[in-house]
Amino acid sequence: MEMQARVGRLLFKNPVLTASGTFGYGREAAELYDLSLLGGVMVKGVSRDPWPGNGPIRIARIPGGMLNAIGLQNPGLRHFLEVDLPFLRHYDTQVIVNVVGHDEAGFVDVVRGVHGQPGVAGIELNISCPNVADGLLFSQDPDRAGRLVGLVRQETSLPLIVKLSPNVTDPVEIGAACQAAGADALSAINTVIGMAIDVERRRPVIGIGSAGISGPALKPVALRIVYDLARKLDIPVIGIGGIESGRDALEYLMAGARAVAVGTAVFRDPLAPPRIVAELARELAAQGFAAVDEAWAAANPEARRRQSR
Amino acid sequence: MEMQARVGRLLFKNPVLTASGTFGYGREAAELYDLSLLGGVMVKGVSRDPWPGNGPIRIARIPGGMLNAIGLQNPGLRHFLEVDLPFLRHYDTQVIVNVVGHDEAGFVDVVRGVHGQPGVAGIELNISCPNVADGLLFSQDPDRAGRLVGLVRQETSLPLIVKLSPNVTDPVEIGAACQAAGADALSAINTVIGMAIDVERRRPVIGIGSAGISGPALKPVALRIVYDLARKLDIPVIGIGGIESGRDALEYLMAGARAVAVGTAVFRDPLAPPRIVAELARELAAQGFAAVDEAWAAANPEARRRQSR
Amino acid sequence: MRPREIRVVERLQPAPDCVELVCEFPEDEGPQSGQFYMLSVGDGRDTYLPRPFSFYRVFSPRRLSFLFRVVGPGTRFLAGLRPRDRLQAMGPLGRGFPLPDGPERAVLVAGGVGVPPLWSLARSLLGLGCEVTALLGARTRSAVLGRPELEALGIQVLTATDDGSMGHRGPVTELLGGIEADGLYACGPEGMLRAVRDIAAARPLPRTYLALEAAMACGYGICLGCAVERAQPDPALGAYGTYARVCREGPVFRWDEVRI
Amino acid sequence: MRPREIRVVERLQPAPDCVELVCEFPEDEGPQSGQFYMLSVGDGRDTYLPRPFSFYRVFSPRRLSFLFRVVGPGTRFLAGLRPRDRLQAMGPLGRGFPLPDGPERAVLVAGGVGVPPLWSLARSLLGLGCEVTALLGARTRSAVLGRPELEALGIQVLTATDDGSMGHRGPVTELLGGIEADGLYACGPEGMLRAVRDIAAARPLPRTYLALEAAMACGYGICLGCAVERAQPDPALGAYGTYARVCREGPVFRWDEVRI
Ligand SMILES: Cc1cc2nc3c(=O)[nH]c(=O)nc-3n(C[C@H](O)[C@H](O)[C@H](O)COP(=O)(O)OP(=O)(O)OC[C@H]3O[C@@H](n4cnc5c(N)ncnc54)[C@H](O)[C@@H]3O)c2cc1C
Ligand SMILES: Cc1cc2nc3c(=O)[nH]c(=O)nc-3n(C[C@H](O)[C@H](O)[C@H](O)COP(=O)(O)OP(=O)(O)OC[C@H]3O[C@@H](n4cnc5c(N)ncnc54)[C@H](O)[C@@H]3O)c2cc1C
Ligand SMILES: Cc1cc2nc3c(=O)[nH]c(=O)nc-3n(C[C@H](O)[C@H](O)[C@H](O)COP(=O)(O)O)c2cc1C
Ligand SMILES: Cc1cc2nc3c(=O)[nH]c(=O)nc-3n(C[C@H](O)[C@H](O)[C@H](O)COP(=O)(O)O)c2cc1C
Ligand code: FES
Ligand code: FES
Repeated sequence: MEMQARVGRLLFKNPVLTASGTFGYGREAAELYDLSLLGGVMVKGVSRDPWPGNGPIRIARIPGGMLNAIGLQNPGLRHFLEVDLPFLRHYDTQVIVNVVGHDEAGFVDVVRGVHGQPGVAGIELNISCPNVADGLLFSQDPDRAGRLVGLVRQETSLPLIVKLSPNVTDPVEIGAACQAAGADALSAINTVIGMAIDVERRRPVIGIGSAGISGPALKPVALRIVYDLARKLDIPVIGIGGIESGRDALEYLMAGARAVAVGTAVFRDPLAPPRIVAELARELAAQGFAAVDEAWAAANPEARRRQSR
Repeated sequence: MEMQARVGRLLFKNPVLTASGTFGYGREAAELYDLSLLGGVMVKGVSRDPWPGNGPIRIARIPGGMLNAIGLQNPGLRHFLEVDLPFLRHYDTQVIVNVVGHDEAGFVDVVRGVHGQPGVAGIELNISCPNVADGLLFSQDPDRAGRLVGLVRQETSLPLIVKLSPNVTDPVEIGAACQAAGADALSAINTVIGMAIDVERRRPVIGIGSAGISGPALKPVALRIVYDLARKLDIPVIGIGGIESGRDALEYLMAGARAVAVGTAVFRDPLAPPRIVAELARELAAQGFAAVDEAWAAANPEARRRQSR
Repeated sequence: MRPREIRVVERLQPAPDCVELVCEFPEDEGPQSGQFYMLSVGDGRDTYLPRPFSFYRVFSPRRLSFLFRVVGPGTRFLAGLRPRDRLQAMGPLGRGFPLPDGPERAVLVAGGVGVPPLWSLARSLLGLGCEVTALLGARTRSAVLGRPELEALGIQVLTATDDGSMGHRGPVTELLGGIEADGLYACGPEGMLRAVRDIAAARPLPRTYLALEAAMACGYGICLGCAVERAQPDPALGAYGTYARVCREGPVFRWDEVRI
Repeated sequence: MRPREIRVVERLQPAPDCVELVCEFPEDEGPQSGQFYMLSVGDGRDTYLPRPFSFYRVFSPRRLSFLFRVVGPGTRFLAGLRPRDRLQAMGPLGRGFPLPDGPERAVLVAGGVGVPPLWSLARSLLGLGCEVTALLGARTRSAVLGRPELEALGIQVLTATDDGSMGHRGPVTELLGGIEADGLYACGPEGMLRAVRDIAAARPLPRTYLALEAAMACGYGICLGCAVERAQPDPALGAYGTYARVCREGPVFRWDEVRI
């Protein structure tokens, strides 16, 4: 099976990545399996300065998934460059740095700091975290999204992926603005905003109130957004949301994703990412494909037509 | 237990209604239990002319729920007035007529036809169906939503409920526009757009491609929207989404809903609505409440503060 | 139609991936052949909705069985049930096979797991003095379902398999070539039903009935999920009449009532 | 730490709503008292995430047990397991109780289902020559867990119940009043842990350790879901150091390391 996956300028040995925030910076997963088995890794969001994250409770269980409101707790750019990136360089996998900021300068500073560092394959701009104040600012308005991408674009020639929010009226409009401003690829999706109520304590379960939904419950939402992005835009998409099997990954490829990232599933099965690589190879064969590329948009005729033009 | 629930001018004997489209016009449910047990019923969307609905496949199973793309198949206003409404008049429950249209005139004509008919307690404007062309037109733009509500408002003094879509950047903005235009209440939420892929057939499972997500998977999305509407606006809200137990209903009341409607759960348990009425009474007692009113917004301090002003 | 709890009393395994659950109902049941029940299939992530199943054999007024192949989470759950386990059943639902007014030459055609609604039909037809023949089709020998059970009723059973490992090699509908029939009753995959419909049109054989399947959420008529296109919409219904509900107007339709 | 399949070999029911599952691990385990495992709890709608459980008794290097009260869907699933059933276990996880350098007077305090991490701790402390006393608190007599199991180790066990139906009437921490201790090891509800912390501060009793709980998604440090506020953040970490992970830096903390 030809497992190579191309996402614009990015070439992955297979189309299975780990999603940001469910992999840390790789240290814990590396205790469990060889990270070189993965197509790529998207690290936990990195901000210029260390961020504390939100107070507890940060997590709740919901039907078919979970809520999280971590609030992007992270040790900051310097720690990432000095401690985490050197660790990840030991592995033969593509490292995508997930970047967060409270404002444009915050994003730009991290991108500047990451640019030119050996071992960084690309950047993912997280403009879609629902769990920090202003976290969705740049993902809900095409002009602001485009402006931010444009600013970042000036700072780096690295492949630039923009992570979209499902909490918008029209994700395609935002995606188009990112593309126009110079993004190389889109990743879809970040979490949907949700809430759980603790009846006994008479308050939301999550400390800050609302939080992001992830896990299998998210898959239908994400599949539809990936499908729409692929059929309406000419920019490669990385599919994210509720992927827990090779079959799920194949559904995303068929919907129009060029690669996928595995998130919440690693909480249920820490070995999920390498398992999904193996399962996907079998699923592709079972459906008569000889290469990942062949499955692309197999269920999305408009996307295929668009590409063949 | 004092079960009465007030939603603006509407008074329900208890806060449990059936959601639109999962109850037909009551005939099938009436074979199973006495509809007079219900606080109210929201009937399947009624359009001016009969609508065919979408071609198959209209339904798919997803984690924690289902997808549907019925496309508002319904026999039209005349059939409703001549056949369905007379049937419902036999029961001591509040009948809310769910109204749909392709354009403003379509909505207005149905409201005109329904106004003044005995046995209609209120109108629910379904501006949020994701499964017909233009179905979301009026729910994704505050100006259009407000205009439509204003036009309809001129036609009827009946309590007017507007059903909101979760497929927007800011549901509160739309809700505020509806309130300003004269809506008496909001119902939240209609389905979230989603998709399932059939790997073997290499196409979306649903005939028209995307469809609406309902069931338990929707509950966290809906709870958060209800919570936000209740804390930011001064208009009563009916909570809808994944309710399948008295406990779920109580969560909605605590989040800030004045009443709830039960949808997809009736597919799993046809007796769910009357069961939930009974369960809710027990849950309220277990949490130390003596009346439905007391539980209102118990988990939403901002909403309570707003009301006490 | 009503929901109630039923109890598994016996679990049979007529083929490697097929299970027959004999269930005890709380009261006497008298479903029509071709009617079905919505069975609860657990509390799992992918089993929120109940699943439709025709009843299969009738052992007593309170004892019916269900026969199914394990194809997904719902049937996997059912296959894991054991005697004394309980489940919810809503039914009987839909419109079954209409019986002829008097004796006729009746031919039943089943493909795949199509035999369930036909077993009790065969019994009823025999009771009316009909001459009954059953044609069973499957991929391969081990997948042919219901043969001994139908033969036990004393009717003629012919088989067809794709690989020729049992009976005729080829589609089961090819067996119809040499058979005289007044009434034709079919249940199976869509392709097979289409072939039966074409034969009904060509002979013509007006008393041909097809038991359809469709994705279902409720099974009792309120979700409108199980649409099938009507061949001749009722003009009184306008555009509303474009589709019929498989769960309520069906699952059994006369061959010319629907477009499949 | 690694994920693997374990097998239930025995199911005990020490109290009406409590179950102890004795499990066989594929290889020798040597967890520290206070460490825990993430156990898979089925494939249900509300059981996507695994649930954290301390190991309880150690019967052999491959045979550990888990003790829990049924409080929700996860524990309901576990309570339904029977000998020979399999489940996934990820662990051992976290940092357990630090042992003293030599013999000491050790007092263990458990509230509710707090006894699991303390049973093996008692054994280890006895091995070091410590004098071990266990204080068990619960709502009522039937909810007192672990008494015979701890007594079987040969240590003194005192009890306290809210309703006075067994031992002292009142909070278990009131028993600490009359007891001399060099080391204090506590596991139980938040209110109890706070009371223990206050006693540690007042006496003072520096060797006081608390086993915390927190909502967890992963249990192995990658989700950052299990935050607890640090009392003295490491200045080198900046704002990042505001919170510690209960699953990685804990679940056992010295009383003055965290704000609870
Ligand atoms: C009126 C009626 C009566 C039925 N009677 C029987 C019966 O007696 N015995 C029996 O074995 N089955 C019967 N079925 C089909 C049965 O309902 C499905 O096999 C079952 O719902 C599958 O559930 P699952 O969760 O195991 O699989 P799912 O995960 O739902 O489906 C597994 C696979 O089967 C396919 N599939 C699912 N449902 C159907 C369908 N309706 N038609 C074709 N392919 C489908 C899916 O596309 C998928 O590939 C009947 C269906 C209807 C509508
Ligand atoms: C490190 C660690 C070790 C643990 N060891 C044990 C053990 O040995 N034995 C044992 O019985 N339990 C233990 N727990 C708690 C156990 O994980 C929870 O009881 C379990 O997750 C509940 O799952 P559930 O699906 O049954 O209930 P849920 O539906 O998840 O919860 C049911 C009720 O319990 C409450 N609840 C859930 N989790 C917690 C929690 N962590 N703290 C307080 N209340 C909670 C919820 O608010 C809810 O009201 C431990 C927890 C941690 C973090
Ligand atoms: C605990 C947790 C932390 C997350 N942190 C980040 C993050 O730092 N940056 C980011 O872009 N996405 C973050 N996400 C979102 C995931 O990367 C992913 O988009 C989302 O969870 C959907 O995928 P899943 O259903 O496979 O988890 C986080 C998700 C979870 C559950
Ligand atoms: C099969 C089906 C048909 C529906 N039809 C309508 C409709 O006609 N009008 C409407 O306003 N909402 C309709 N809805 C949306 C429901 O009323 C409800 O808002 C939604 O399903 C969420 O609630 P639930 O999770 O309890 O089902 C429909 C939902 C389903 C599942
Ligand atoms: S399955 Fe719901 S109407 Fe037929
Ligand atoms: S539970 Fe995930 S970091 Fe602790």
